Amino acid sequence: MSTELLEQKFNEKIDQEVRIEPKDWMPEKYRKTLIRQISQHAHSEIVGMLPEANWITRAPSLRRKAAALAKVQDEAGHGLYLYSACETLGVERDDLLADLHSGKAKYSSIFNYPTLSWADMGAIGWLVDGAAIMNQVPLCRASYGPYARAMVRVCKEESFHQRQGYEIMLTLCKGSEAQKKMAQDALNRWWWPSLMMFGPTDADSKHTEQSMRWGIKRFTNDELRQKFVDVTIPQAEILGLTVPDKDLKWNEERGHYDFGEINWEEFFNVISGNGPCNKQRIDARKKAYDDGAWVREAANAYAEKKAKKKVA
Amino acid sequence: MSTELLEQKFNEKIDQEVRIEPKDWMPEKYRKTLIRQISQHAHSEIVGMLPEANWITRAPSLRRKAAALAKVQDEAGHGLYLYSACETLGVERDDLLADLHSGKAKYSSIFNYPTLSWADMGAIGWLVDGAAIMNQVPLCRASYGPYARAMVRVCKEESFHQRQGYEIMLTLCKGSEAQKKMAQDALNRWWWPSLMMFGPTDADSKHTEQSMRWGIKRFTNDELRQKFVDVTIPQAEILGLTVPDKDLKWNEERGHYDFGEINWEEFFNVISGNGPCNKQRIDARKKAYDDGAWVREAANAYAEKKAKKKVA
Amino acid sequence: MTDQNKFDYILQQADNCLILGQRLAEWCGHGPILEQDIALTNISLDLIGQARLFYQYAAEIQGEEKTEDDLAYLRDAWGFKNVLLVEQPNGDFGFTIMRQFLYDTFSCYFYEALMSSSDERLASIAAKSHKETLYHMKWSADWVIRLGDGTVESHNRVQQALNELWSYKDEIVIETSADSDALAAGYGVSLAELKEKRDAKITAVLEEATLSIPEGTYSHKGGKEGVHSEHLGYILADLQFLQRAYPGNEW
Amino acid sequence: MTDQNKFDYILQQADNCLILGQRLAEWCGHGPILEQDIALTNISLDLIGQARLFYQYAAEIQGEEKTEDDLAYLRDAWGFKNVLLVEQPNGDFGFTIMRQFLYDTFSCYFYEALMSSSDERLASIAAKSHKETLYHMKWSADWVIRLGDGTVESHNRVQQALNELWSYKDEIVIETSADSDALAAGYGVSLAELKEKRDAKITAVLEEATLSIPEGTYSHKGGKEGVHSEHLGYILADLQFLQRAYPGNEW
Repeated sequence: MSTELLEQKFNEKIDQEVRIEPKDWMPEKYRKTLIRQISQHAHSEIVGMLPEANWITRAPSLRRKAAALAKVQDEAGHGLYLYSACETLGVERDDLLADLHSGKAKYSSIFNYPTLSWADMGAIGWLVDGAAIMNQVPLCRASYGPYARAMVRVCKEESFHQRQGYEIMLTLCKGSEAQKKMAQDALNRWWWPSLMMFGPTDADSKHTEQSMRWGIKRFTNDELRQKFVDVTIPQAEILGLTVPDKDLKWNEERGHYDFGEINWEEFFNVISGNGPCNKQRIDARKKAYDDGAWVREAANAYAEKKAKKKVA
Repeated sequence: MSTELLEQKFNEKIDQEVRIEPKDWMPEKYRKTLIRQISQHAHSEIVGMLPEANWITRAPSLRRKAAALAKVQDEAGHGLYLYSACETLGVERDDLLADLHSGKAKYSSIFNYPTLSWADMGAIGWLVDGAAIMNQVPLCRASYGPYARAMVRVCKEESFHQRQGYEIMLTLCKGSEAQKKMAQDALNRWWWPSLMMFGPTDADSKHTEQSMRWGIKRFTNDELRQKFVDVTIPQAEILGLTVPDKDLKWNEERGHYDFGEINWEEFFNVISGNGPCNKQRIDARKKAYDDGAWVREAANAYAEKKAKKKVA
Repeated sequence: MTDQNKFDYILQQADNCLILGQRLAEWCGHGPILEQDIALTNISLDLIGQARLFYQYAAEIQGEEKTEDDLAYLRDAWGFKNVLLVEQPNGDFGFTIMRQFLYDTFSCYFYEALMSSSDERLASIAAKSHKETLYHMKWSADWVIRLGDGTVESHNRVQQALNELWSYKDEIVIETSADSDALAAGYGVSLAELKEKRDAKITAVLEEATLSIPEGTYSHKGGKEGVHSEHLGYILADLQFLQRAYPGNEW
Repeated sequence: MTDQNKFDYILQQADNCLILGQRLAEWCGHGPILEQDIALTNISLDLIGQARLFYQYAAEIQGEEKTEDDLAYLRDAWGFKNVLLVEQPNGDFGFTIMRQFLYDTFSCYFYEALMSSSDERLASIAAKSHKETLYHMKWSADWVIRLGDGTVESHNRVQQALNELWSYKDEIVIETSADSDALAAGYGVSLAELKEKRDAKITAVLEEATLSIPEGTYSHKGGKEGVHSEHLGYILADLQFLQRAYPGNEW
């Protein structure tokens, strides 16, 4: 079949919402875009382990410690599914990691912010996982099969994390003055970075149109961001916390909350490497990888020895 | 002059309590014994920094933190004087350190015990420095000049440390129940190791006789140990603490305290490397030395460059 | 307190679980392979879970209306009864594996025996924990073998870890008075019997791993009596900080 | 509180001194050369001393019968106003030296200017501290030069440290409202003037050290407003542990 015919059949499948599977023909740009998007998501999961892992040893109760361990373990699991989904597109995990370590591949900028108090464990679950779910739920219907199936599992666990995070916030907000202050401080620091998680405004978003055409993006950045704000503000009210945005107010006419201008300078600064923790995060990942080289070599060497013995 | 004549003159000086100085003739065994004794003492000072440095970052008040820093700094200073005294006998500091790191040279076994609470900072000052002073004051009259002079400075500072340690204990013992418990726990752990600091019983002490003859030891181990017990028991009584020795009692007849049998098995175990922290201490010293290699090389390289420029 | 000895006996194992779980949690996000990062976190999670069951029971025995968290977060270092083995720093992956193996070969047989405890609550905690520990021991033993019989570097590293940890392996099977009283009272485990099984397992695995068994017989001890290494204070400074800084709060 | 702004202004510098002093104290017993171990401890001691003078004065201004220790030991991380520079981990000796140099070149000119403060107490603390800081700056500058112009390895290490720390050097000279109010009120220091002198000194020393001046102009900030790095929490967990665990005791 000619490339044009293949492309036509591919587009028909997309239009009919038939899943593309690994062995199906796909345009090179589709494949590359998927690799970029899925690997970026996978990297976000494993880099995202770090800010939360930072509070496991200091979790304030055994129940919370166990929940935090389970949560970070889930994130590692998500990383695994997503790297596997990526591998179905013909790349190796090690190559993807190399791109992460070199800075060629991105991960969600939110994880370049530090976790400074226990309340950040609540705020991350509530806001960051909340925003992630907004982004990810539509991807359960993504056109690429392995990606969509991975996202179904991811989303199920993420919404559990989100509820858990909100419950941490609720406990703090019902607690002592210091705990309330901790919760408010966390909201102050995580609110704007969470809004930034939806990416640049639609006007500045370079991949949106093509990705929507291909069914690997279902809503625009601004649509999702608005939805997140609309869902989250009432939750903040229940907590009795103040969202750090003086322009925030309900717009009766639009049926949505209006909110203030995002500091895009900060956004692009963090993306370009100047976030509070960019270097720390990548250094931690690189160190884990480099320090683990001898372990991976040993595992391979042992597996080879075993295989040889079986043959002999 | 024949060796016999030199030796005779040397012995006369010793008998007349005339100081031996670096350029004077001395018997090779005297020199070796001094190097062993002084370097062991120097090593004890720098290894002895570690258990106390362990509580500086956790000192419970700024005043105590400053005092702890000053104290450990003094110990480093003592190390310096003593290494310098040793160098007058024709050895290099680096060679002495190599012997420490290889395990060939010893240091005071007391520093192989861990510091487990803030009260240990008190107990070490009170008991360990107290015992050290008993050992060291007579050495201010040691026959070898540089050693005797170093010991004068050391002893002056050590008695300040001893008072400071006792004052920490006093504060704890006047404090809360938890503080008193901390103090008693520290005394329980440090009492017997402090008695061991005077070395084996006279019957088992192999170097005593010759060293006393040479004026580099002035009292026997058992004499010093008895003196330490006699001085320390009334101090423990003032603190209201119980010395962990059921056989301890005043002997009217002897005019001394009787005390229980030392656990010599533990003593020899710790000396032979099985103390709780032997490996940790030597590893810390080796790591500091190895990690510092590039710094020492850089300092030398820079000094050479500078010297060359001056010549040119 | 209805039974001081049982309380002490339970704390020994509870503290082992908590402190080792805490140490393993330090690996979270820093493992050498993503799958092994998950395994380390999983074992940590199991250990914290075991600790909770023991602390809950201990708190009931104590009868002062205290909780699992009071026992974990508000005791001083000298009140902790864990063995020195579990508070040793993680070191490299090989060191962590060897420490884990030397612990798992205890805990697995310990729970196996404790399942026959005359105390039903202990027997039931043991039954649940034993299943978990079987998996832990399989994992750590497999890795000891893989690293020991892997490359020259991995062999040397894990041999070095074994040499360093050898003098920490026996404290856990040396009887304290809590241990002997528990055995006599019927709710405890015979450490002598346990040690035999354990030693056989250790020897078998080390041999398969082509590792040399160190000759030393000296054993560090003190942890079970509350005399720890300098590491424990730092572990507790992090572990307990929030509870200490904001006492009496719900989290 | 008689003067909230002065209180905040003083805490900024007090916290710088405390946290850097604490970091340097971690070196104690682990320095690369015995003489430099002593120097690091000595600077730490000076910094703790400076922190105490500032905290004592701040506590008086606060007027709540609190002590220097209340301010150091009982504030939460978000109440600390030190710059991010001083809470960075020690790294190797070269990293510690470079961090120290970038701090000393601030503090030396800061105290020099603060000696003319309209507040006599601040002027007198500054006079005492300035003498100490002159020595610190000489020491750290000498070492920057020695390492920069030493061996290839030392040059690379200290260049690397410079690159990493470059974006942390300016927060300390960026005005907060406490800084500008203090300047306007006459007891503070002009950071703009200070920056000029400081930059000239930094440039001169780096040149002599044969180091390349990084090009980046981005500056991390947040510390002066209480938004810190993840390091501060761990620093405080150790620093404050005893006071938190046993509140209200004398030590």
